[in-house]
Amino acid sequence: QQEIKVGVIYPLTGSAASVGGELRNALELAADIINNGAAGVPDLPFSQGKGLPNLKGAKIKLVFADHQANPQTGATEAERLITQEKVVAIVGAYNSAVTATASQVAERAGIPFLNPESSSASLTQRNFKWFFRTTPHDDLFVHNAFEFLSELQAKKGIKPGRIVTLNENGLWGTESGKLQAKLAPDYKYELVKQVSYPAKTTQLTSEVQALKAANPNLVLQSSYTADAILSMKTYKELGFSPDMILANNAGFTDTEFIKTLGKDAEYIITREVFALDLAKTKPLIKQVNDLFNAKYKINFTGNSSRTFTGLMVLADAINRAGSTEPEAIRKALAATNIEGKNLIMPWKGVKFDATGQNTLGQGILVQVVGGQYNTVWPFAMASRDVVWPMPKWDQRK
Amino acid sequence: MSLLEVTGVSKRFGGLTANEDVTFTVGTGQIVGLIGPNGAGKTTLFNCVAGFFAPSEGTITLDGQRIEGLPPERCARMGVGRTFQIARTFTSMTACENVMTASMLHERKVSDARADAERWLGFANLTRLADKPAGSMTISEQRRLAVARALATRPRLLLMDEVMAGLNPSEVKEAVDVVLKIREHGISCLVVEHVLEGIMPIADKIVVLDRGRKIAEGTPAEVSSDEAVIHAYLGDA
Amino acid sequence: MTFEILAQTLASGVLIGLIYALVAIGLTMIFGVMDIVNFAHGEFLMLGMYSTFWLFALYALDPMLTLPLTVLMLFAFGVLLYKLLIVRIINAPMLTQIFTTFGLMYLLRGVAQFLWKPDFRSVENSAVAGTVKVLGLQLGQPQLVAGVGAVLVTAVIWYFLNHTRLGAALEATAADKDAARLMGIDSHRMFSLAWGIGAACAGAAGVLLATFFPIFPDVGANFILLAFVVVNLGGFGSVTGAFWAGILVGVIEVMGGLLLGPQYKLAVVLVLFLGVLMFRPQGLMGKA
Amino acid sequence: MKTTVIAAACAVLAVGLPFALDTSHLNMAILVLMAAQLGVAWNIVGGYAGQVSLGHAAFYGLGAYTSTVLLVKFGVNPWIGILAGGALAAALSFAFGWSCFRLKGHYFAMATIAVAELVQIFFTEWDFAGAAVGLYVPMNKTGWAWLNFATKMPYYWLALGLLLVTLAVNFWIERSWLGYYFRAIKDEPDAARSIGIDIARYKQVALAISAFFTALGGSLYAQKELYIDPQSVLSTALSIKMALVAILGGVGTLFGPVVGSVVLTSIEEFTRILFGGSGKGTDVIIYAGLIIVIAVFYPTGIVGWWNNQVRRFRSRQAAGAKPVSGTQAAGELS
Amino acid sequence: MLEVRNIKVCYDEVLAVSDVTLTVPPGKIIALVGGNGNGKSTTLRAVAGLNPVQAGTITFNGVPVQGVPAHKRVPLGLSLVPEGRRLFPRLTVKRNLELGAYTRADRHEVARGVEEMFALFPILKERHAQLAGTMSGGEQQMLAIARGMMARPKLLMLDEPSWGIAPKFVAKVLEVIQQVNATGVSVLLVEQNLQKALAIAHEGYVIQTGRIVMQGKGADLLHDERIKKAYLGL
Ligand SMILES: Nc1ncnc2c1ncn2[C@@H]1O[C@H](COP(=O)(O)OP(=O)(O)OP(=O)(O)O)[C@@H](O)[C@H]1O
Ligand SMILES: Nc1ncnc2c1ncn2[C@@H]1O[C@H](COP(=O)(O)OP(=O)(O)OP(=O)(O)O)[C@@H](O)[C@H]1O
Ligand SMILES: [Mg+2]
Ligand SMILES: [Mg+2]
Repeated sequence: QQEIKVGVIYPLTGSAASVGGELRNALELAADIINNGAAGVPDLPFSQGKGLPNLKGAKIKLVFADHQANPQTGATEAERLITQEKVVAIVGAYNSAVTATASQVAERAGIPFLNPESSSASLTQRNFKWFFRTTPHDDLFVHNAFEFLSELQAKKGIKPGRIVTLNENGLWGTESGKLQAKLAPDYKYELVKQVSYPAKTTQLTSEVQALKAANPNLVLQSSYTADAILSMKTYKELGFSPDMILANNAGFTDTEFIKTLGKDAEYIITREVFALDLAKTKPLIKQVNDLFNAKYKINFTGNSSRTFTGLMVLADAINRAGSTEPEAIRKALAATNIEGKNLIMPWKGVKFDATGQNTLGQGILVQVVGGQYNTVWPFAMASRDVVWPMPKWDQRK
Repeated sequence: MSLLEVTGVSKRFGGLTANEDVTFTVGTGQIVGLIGPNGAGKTTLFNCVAGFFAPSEGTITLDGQRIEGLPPERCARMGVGRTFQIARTFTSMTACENVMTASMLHERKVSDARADAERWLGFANLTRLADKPAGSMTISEQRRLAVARALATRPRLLLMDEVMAGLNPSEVKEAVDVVLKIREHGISCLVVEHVLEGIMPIADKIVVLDRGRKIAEGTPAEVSSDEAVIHAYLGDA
Repeated sequence: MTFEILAQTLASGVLIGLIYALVAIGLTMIFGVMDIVNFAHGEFLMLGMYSTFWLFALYALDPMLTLPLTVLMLFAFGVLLYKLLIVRIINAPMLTQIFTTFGLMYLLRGVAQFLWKPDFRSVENSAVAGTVKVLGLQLGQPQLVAGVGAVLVTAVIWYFLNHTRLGAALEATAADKDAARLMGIDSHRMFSLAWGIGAACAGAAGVLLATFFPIFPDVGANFILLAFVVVNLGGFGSVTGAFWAGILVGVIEVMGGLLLGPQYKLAVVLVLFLGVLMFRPQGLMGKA
Repeated sequence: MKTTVIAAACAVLAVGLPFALDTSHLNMAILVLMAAQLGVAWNIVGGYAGQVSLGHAAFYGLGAYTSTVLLVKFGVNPWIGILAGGALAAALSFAFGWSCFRLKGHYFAMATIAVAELVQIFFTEWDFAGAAVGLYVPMNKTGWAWLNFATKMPYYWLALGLLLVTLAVNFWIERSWLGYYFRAIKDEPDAARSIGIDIARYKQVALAISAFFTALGGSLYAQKELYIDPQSVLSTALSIKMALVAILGGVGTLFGPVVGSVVLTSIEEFTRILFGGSGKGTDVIIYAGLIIVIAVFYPTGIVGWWNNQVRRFRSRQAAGAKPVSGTQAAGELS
Repeated sequence: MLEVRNIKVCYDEVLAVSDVTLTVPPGKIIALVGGNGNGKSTTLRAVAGLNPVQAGTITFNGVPVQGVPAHKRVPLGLSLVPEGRRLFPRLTVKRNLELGAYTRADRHEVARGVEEMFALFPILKERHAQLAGTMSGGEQQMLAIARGMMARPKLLMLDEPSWGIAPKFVAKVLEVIQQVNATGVSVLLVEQNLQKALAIAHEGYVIQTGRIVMQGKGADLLHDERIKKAYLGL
């Protein structure tokens, strides 16, 4: 029986190792389902059969590599996976900067590179032939945020007046901040201040003071875990209470976020790509999450669900290609057309455009209420109404 | 005109005056001894002449050119060589390489510098130690090496700070011979020394400092019979 | 910009500065006595934080209760580290020493990840939490306690160094260990003491930080650069220097961030640092 | 005799190696050469002149950014861009030296970190150069004219060539008056001044040469990996790695950094390949553990250790274990 | 009191002392003389414990001490004033003195000791608050000797105490040594000022290339023709 080697490059050590571990688990689950099937997930492709049917039941074998959040290491590992391990495709690499260099190696070697979760918009502006991204990118996410605000205004008559942005000053935060600045006027919102800070900071006092001085109604925030937690604590300490904090995923969806902050995490709204309460409209989510939870004692997050989906999409393409020839797989990927109902994501489906970007992806927004993430947008999928405005710190119980 | 003219030099460290209004000269080809009790300010004066300190007041000229306040490397280029009270040899180099480095002020080519260095090592009776790493030489060996190194910069004036300390009488004699040889080369010497057997017989002139001030100047014989000098320095023994 | 905001920012700057001071004091101790720059110092801090976390998570012991325990453990860890590793590089070139402590930094991070996973952790609901109003200023309780702790620790160490026989012996060892041995001072004991105290200081800072800062294997990286700046600015080896420089850096960082834009807050600190060194190459209170 | 044989063997190895390796191993060989080149460049100022810089990433990043910005924004050929980067880095080294050289020992080392961090902050905020988002080197123009290749082999020759040039410069420095001056400055700066060495100037010379070659390495990185951002070409971790390579092999020795690079890169790559996939941090533990072990057992670096062994062996042969003789008294005593 | 038997000392691979045997009887001044680099300092360092001995024994008051670390030899009564002074340059003069008495617990006694030293060397009293590192060479030497005596040793070893000292004080230093000796402290003296050293020494040893080649009463050695020729250049 044939084994199909798929290379996987993630940050398994270093500062992003925490995420890397989750992603690894998600991929292992996906591979396990593809290879050995799983009960109770009828909508999930490959869940019934064994292996890839068009390749005589060939099994997916994952070859993991650690890029330590270092772009050069990412490229080196890509090179090794391709020439040493002879992988037929690569999945990776979470950190956008590493995805940039590693996919460059795959491009030159002519090996498909499937990127399930890097959000830098620039990645699909390179006109690569072998690069495919299933997740929506920052551009879309920022659009989503403003669409949400417009709809909120149109449907519920809530209009946030003054908007400020707060973002970490790395690749991701900076790109998000810039897009927000660009789109705010398009949607006719007033952006009164932009504040950026280094993610490895020890305190956020001056940042919060600067925000406070701007007296905003709404904060658009892009932070990683440690700084997201720190920022919330500083908000409370300095009594900074805007009407809404609309965060951009990452730190705000880390498992530790609610756990650490407890009640202080309440009412935060954050962009997501995934939420467990979506299971109400899409049972597949719960079914697969149960499998995940049974195996690793953790729930899916936006990152792990996307990575899980990434491998599913790749497996689907390899299966349709009916071959392990890179060119055949690439063609199959380009022709991908998966329906939303077969995904655990709240997407309309997966279909790549000429740049390799999935055009059917979509973000959602969740709000923390009662210690849970509740989907609040798109309104069609919402499980709760938006709480607006956030109660002031001193008025909370 | 004298080679070195020190005129009215004072040097203060915060509240402490290490040199006060010191004036003397060193003629071409002269050996001048600079003596005085501990803490009299001899090393400080040295440092002023060699550019390591800028005097608080006064002027220093070498061959008519003002040198006070110039950085040490400029002083060295103008012809002031020196040794340190605590020998500061380049410990990662051999004795020969130490001297070569100094020779390079004039001989950029390594082979020429080596030949030059070997000459100076021979001059200071150090040929035997040429290939010994300076770091594993005794303190007194390092002092002699420092003399050879200073000579290799071809100074017109050589400042020697206590190079005879820690030598036994017969070694002092050797050292004295070296100093005389240096003078034969037309190099003037300003020598700080407590080992009077080493300096008194050869000095053309002795300058005595006490608490920063010059208290006497003259031939060795004059100085050693000077009341003030005996009282402050030589002791009544 | 209102007066209230400025005053509030200043207060926050002083409080975080005191934490920097506490981290830096440990670093400057080790440096002062041994001339070794401990790159792994941020990891001592990390160990202090984890110790607090586990005592809290497993036995529900409040950080303020476990402070003495953690400080002791870190002290022992510092001594052990000295005896096992540092003792072998005392006479090695400076570069080798840098290399070793650098390796140690990676090692401790790796071990922390191995043992405790790379996840972010935190101590929830400790006895000190929330904020208090002092003179009209809103101050985080944990930060306040941490600040007071930093002042106390600094005072104790300062007294120890300047007014005890052991302190003098430490300084003597620092100056010339062979000469110190000739005075009857056991230099190895002094060195282990320096490592012990250095690590203990970082441990204390770790405990205090754990009450309001997330805990993860790489957390030391957030603090180490600033700690180095503080040690330098204060003058390598000077405890009082580190104390004042810590506060100065904290204040400059938040004020600079507020006035020039937070993205430049590190830049402001670094420029100040380089500027000061230009006029005082030995740091504010270092000895030439 | 012996050295010629060794040199010939190395030459054959260097030329033959790429033909014997698959792409991935070839890539690793390139990494070794690139890291070695950086170590050799660092060694000029950090090893020979003893000015321990932990801020060399500033030069590396400046090289990478100069050639990339020129190429991306102005279409300038990278050959020119690389030289421009080198020149700019050498120019920056003057500001660097001006602000740091009056400091000694650890103060100097820390100040260099500060300067490099400032450069990193500058590029992180500089929108024209892509700020934190970074810059992509376009892949469309390939070939020697554009220093951009679809295969790895040309990068190997580039890295090898650059390393050889840097080594040649070091070789020349080591044997010229510059080398002696650098070592003098390292050992005893005051004494160096007393023999007429303008130490500020020569430290600066060392730094400028070192900065120039470090920048070339940075440009090569950009051309090879095709993407740069402040994090990957300007971080302090990178500065430290350059120093590590040299220290591990032996500071102030010609081939030390080369040996250091071979050892360090191999440890790094193999621990990661063998243990990195586990996600438990085992690779880091082993990597760090090995670094510590090497530091403790070879405090003067591998080449330094070897030189010591040779020296000891020779001196034992020469001296025949006779005691060293002090000054012989003029007369015989016993 | 001190018995050194056939000791051998190396620096790395270099043999510095190949065979030294000497005895310091209680209450005596013993001089160890020899040319540069012949192993005098190394011998003293070995006795003080700074250099390990490769072979031979060192017995102090009947106790073998060659395995005892340096800092534990001080309380036994061994004190070395090292070559090159080795002060603590960043500490004040007073603190340097106090550290000399580190092994003595009684603070009161220590304070008295300091006063005694001040009486002996008035310059130290005058400069008691100055940092030792900024004192002149000779001033530092006096401080070093005073510091060595602060430990109240039974055997005081001095490595070239007159080194860099003005003539007036050389006599003074030797006087001090004799005074100390008069209080019952034995002295092992390395000194280049041969005449003066041998004049005050009860007994002298001559060391050459790491071994003892002559031994005798101080005055006898001083008048020995070979010594005169070799070391005094007469
Ligand atoms: N950097 C300094 N700061 C403060 N005082 C100093 C400094 N350098 C020297 N002094 C003081 O200046 C005085 C003169 O010192 P100097 O070293 O010139 O004496 P010296 O004549 O060379 O004595 P010696 O013969 O003992 O070497 C001394 O009292 C010394 O303590
Ligand atoms: N640190 C060291 N490393 C290597 N060799 C050394 C070291 N110190 C001394 N030596 C060597 O040991 C031998 C004896 O040195 P020692 O210092 O005991 O001589 P000394 O008799 O005290 O001479 P001096 O009169 O110059 O002080 C010398 O040959 C010297 O080169
Ligand atoms: Mg002097
Ligand atoms: Mg000696």
